[in-house]
Amino acid sequence: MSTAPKTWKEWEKPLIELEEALGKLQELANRATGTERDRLLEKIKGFEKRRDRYLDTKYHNLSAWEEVLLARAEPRPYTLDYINALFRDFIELQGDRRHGPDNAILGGPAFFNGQRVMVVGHQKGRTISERTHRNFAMSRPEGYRKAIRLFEMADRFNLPVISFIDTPAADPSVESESRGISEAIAASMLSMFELRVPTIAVVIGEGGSGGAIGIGIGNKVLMMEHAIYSVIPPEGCAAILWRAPERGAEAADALRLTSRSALELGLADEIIPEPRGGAHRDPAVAAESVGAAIQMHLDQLCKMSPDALKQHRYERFRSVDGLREASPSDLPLGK
Amino acid sequence: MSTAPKTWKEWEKPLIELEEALGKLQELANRATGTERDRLLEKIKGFEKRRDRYLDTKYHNLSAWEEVLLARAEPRPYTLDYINALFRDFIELQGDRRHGPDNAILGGPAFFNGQRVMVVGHQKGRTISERTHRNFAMSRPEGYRKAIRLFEMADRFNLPVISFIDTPAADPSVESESRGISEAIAASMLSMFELRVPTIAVVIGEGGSGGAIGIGIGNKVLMMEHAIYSVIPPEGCAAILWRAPERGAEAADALRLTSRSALELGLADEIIPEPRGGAHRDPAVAAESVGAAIQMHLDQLCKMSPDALKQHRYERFRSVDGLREASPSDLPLGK
Amino acid sequence: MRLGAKSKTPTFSDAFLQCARCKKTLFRREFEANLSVCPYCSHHHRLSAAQRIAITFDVDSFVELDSDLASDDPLSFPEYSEKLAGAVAKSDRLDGIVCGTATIGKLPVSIAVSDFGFMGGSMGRVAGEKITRTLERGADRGIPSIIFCASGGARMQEGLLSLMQMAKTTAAVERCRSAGTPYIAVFTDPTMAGVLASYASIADVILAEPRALIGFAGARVSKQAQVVKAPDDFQTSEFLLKHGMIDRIVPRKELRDTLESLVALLGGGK
Amino acid sequence: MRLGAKSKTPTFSDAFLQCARCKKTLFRREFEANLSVCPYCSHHHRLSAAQRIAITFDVDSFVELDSDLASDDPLSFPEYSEKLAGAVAKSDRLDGIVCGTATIGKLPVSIAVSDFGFMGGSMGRVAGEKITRTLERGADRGIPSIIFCASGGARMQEGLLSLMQMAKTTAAVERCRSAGTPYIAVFTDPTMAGVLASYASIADVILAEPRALIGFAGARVSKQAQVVKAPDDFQTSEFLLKHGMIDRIVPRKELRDTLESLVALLGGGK
Ligand SMILES: [Zn+2]
Ligand SMILES: [Zn+2]
Repeated sequence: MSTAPKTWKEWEKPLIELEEALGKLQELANRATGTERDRLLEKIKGFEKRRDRYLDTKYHNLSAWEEVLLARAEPRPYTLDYINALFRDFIELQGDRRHGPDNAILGGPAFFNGQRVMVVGHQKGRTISERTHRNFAMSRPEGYRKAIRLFEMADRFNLPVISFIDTPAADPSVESESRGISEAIAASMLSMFELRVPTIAVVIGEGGSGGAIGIGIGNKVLMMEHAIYSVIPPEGCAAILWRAPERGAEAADALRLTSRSALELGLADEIIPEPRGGAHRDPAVAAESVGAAIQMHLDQLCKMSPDALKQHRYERFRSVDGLREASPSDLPLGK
Repeated sequence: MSTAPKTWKEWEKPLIELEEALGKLQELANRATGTERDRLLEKIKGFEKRRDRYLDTKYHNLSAWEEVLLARAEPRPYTLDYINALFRDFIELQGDRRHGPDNAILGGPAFFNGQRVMVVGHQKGRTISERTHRNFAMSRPEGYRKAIRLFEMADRFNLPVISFIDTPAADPSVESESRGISEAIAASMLSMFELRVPTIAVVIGEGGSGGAIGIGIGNKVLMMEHAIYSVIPPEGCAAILWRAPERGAEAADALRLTSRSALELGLADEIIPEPRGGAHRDPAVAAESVGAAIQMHLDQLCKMSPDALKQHRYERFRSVDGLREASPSDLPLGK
Repeated sequence: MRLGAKSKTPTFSDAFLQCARCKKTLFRREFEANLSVCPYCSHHHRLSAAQRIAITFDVDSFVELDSDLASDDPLSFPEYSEKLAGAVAKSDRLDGIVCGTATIGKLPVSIAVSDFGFMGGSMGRVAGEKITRTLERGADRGIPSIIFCASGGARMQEGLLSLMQMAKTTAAVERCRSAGTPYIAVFTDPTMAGVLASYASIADVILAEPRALIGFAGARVSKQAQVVKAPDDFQTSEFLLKHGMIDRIVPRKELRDTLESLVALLGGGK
Repeated sequence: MRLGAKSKTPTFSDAFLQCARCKKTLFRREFEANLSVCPYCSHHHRLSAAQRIAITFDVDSFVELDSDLASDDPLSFPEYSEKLAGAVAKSDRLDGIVCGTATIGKLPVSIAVSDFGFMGGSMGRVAGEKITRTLERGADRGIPSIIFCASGGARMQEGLLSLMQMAKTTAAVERCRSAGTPYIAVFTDPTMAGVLASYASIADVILAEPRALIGFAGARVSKQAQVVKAPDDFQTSEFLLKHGMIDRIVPRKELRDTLESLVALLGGGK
């Protein structure tokens, strides 16, 4: 476990070499003619097959820790990438009516396949200045309070809510505590439970504990294939349990934080498959899959009455851990 | 008008002299015997009559400006005085869940004549340090947001709302503006319009513009005899209109800010009579009158259904200015 | 309709005028084509209600309502009747609020536009009544309401009756909420005091034009109360955005499109 | 009931103990008569769930429910089974939350008390379930719910299942709101992280004992994230009161009366 990678780029190394080789072959092929050209094209096909095989093998067998690194990778599509690809006429509304704007959570009404919806999501940044501007997608209390405003508006105007989750955690600074980050997260969840419109939460990257579930109360909770969802960052878990933050890979395994685990545990409703090699290799295809999944669930949910939607959401989270009807005999330690 | 008093103490001067004389007579009478004693007691009676006559005459004929000065007088009973006199088991709840406590508006649940109610009111201070602590009863946004919490709680738990109004104005500082004092006042009014429990607002002293009406959306709006209710402080009005803040007395007249004017204009529902010479001369009697008035209106309102209460409040403020059904012919300038 | 019969832009001569902010000389034609925004410093000059309606809503879609509601002088307040008569004569209107119905992107909306030129857009009984009717029309007809704010605050010459307009208009906002009809406010220069502290601040969506003056307390009151020094952008659109009180600052040339999208997105009724 | 069969107070000897804060030596009898509050520095020492129930609710009124719900190890998390077995053995209880019904001032209430002694009061599936059932009982029976919080946060050994308890318990708070039944939370030392950021912070009324540690982020995380230096009272009851997040700080000896009044005042059901 001491050989656990530190970044997703480590396992992309062979890939980069392969693709460099591919590039050179393509150049040669472009200049070649006749059988030489045919030979080169054949070789290219072979290399492409090897690349695809590598991607297939690797990306279907990532360790939990590798999934963590991948979920955090900068080239992955972020909330605004999905909004741009899938939504039309998005109008960001910024006011929390309390303190100020929050750039780590954004939201507003938009058209999704012609349907009026409210979209809310964490937003990461790619460049250093973007990341700072977005506070690394760590929302402060005002982000959740803005989200509450948008949820309530969605309820009044009958707009389904789509939320995109992608945050390492809520902002844990002194300022955030001063303004009640805990209350803001709890109140945001409470507000989502009160809604009488469909809510769909999509974990697109990092589902980081309270900061994530704060906008995650969906009638349906979907996860991208390479997204994670965890009660604590694995490094933090390792630090607390073993006083060894470097044992994050072990903690990642133990925490069962991958999309597959979440599905198995019944905590996610669907995994959205990503293109070969991850969403960042083909964001357009990734967005298409996300859009299709949202549309499918939206169609189902829109058939339900407002009261039924609220009750459905309650039932979903009430029963999610299988304990609702638990009696002593259900549980190993029960007497 | 240049001889307008600067403080309510000016017209109490003759009174103070009278009462000093009374005190001396009483002392003499205590030491005297026989006819001398009878003579002194007779004299005392005479002095008391004179005092009462002075109080009756003066306090039934105060100018608008004198009403302003009296409404602001420190010995007048404040919200906590009424709470202590009329309510039992008052538990102040301080959190606005956003920024911090506000000492200019306080509130919490209490028993009123055995009935569970929510009481909210502006609170002034008497000593310099109390006044500073209470921010001169000028509430900041958090005061109104705390009030909203209490109103919503009252609605959930079916507690009638009693609000006591006594503020020169909402706090106009840079900090208040930063945290949205305007939004807070408006949202507080909005929240009161949403309530499905009885609401009774009592203007006990200064009803200072937006700061006052922010917690003033009562099914019934009562005013103490010597309370005022105004869109702007008369000094401010004079400053804007005539660039002469010293002409406050004139502005007070023009603004029609006395309880009698408010009743005549249909903007107050009842005037609560004060003891001879004002509430401060006998706070216990004043509180008794306030309590009786609240109880009477509460009894009436409690007969109404939750929906009817909300509708009643809407109708009251919708129609308060007589314009609802206005057509051109109703108005002098109409064509 | 007597919309803007006598409305004026800052004058210099017939063909030229001077920017109120940067003082540069501007061609009137260019200036008006640019929606009265200075091409040099992008200062958004005040618009009359008529101009605002013309540049915002679908051509010829505006139907004015309640134009015959006239302010009067309920308290016999000194000098008020004269001032009112003057404002009426100057504007050829009976009040500073112009309201009615219109369409935007072909969708029906209930609208009100405040004209700062009419006694500083101050809110008396009639202004409050027109705002209230606008919001109620939105609620009753199941269509969005759009209000352009421009006001110094409550009209003190109507005393407590003006203060009551804060409550009355707020009650009307509650009707929109109950009906599930959207209410969009646009803060233009200036949006102050009793207007800001009532119906304006509790709109579902709040847009503001750049650098508009927006605040609770008049500059004088505010200065007296200042313990903390006011920041340079105090009581501007930018200050309010920074403090979460509004949703977007929208340059005038994008305002129409933004409103059109919002109306389409937030829809009408449940 | 196995309430507090093995509960302990800070030991020194049988007759004496040492204040955890000022380190003064205290007579155990006096200390316990004083509700485990130091008579010198008024430090409020932690109480076991059994002690808490004994000093708060009407004598013999507590009926424990759901005591047979036992934590298990759904993820086969390293070392968790052993830790859990240890906690169970030490406490002779199956989980850190003790819940059921009781009366206070003769009025019925649904209650839950967290015992920090059981794995730091951390919230796993069973703790979340017991909190949820407590709130649902309040809603279903139309009686107030009272929850004494004491927790380091979510129990990470149950992974995402623990995180889901934040949502589940919040859903239960929503049930109380819909039913119109009051929910009162009391923050005791410590109330942290996943517990604070879910059901704890959205109680109708929040009381806290003096100087309790209350916060979102653990000290380590918080320190890393600090741009601003934390004030001395950071993450204490006093800090939260100062920022409007709680309603009152109530010394332990007044807590019972305050709760009794609140229950009588806020009543049950609509
Ligand atoms: Zn210019
Ligand atoms: Zn001590």
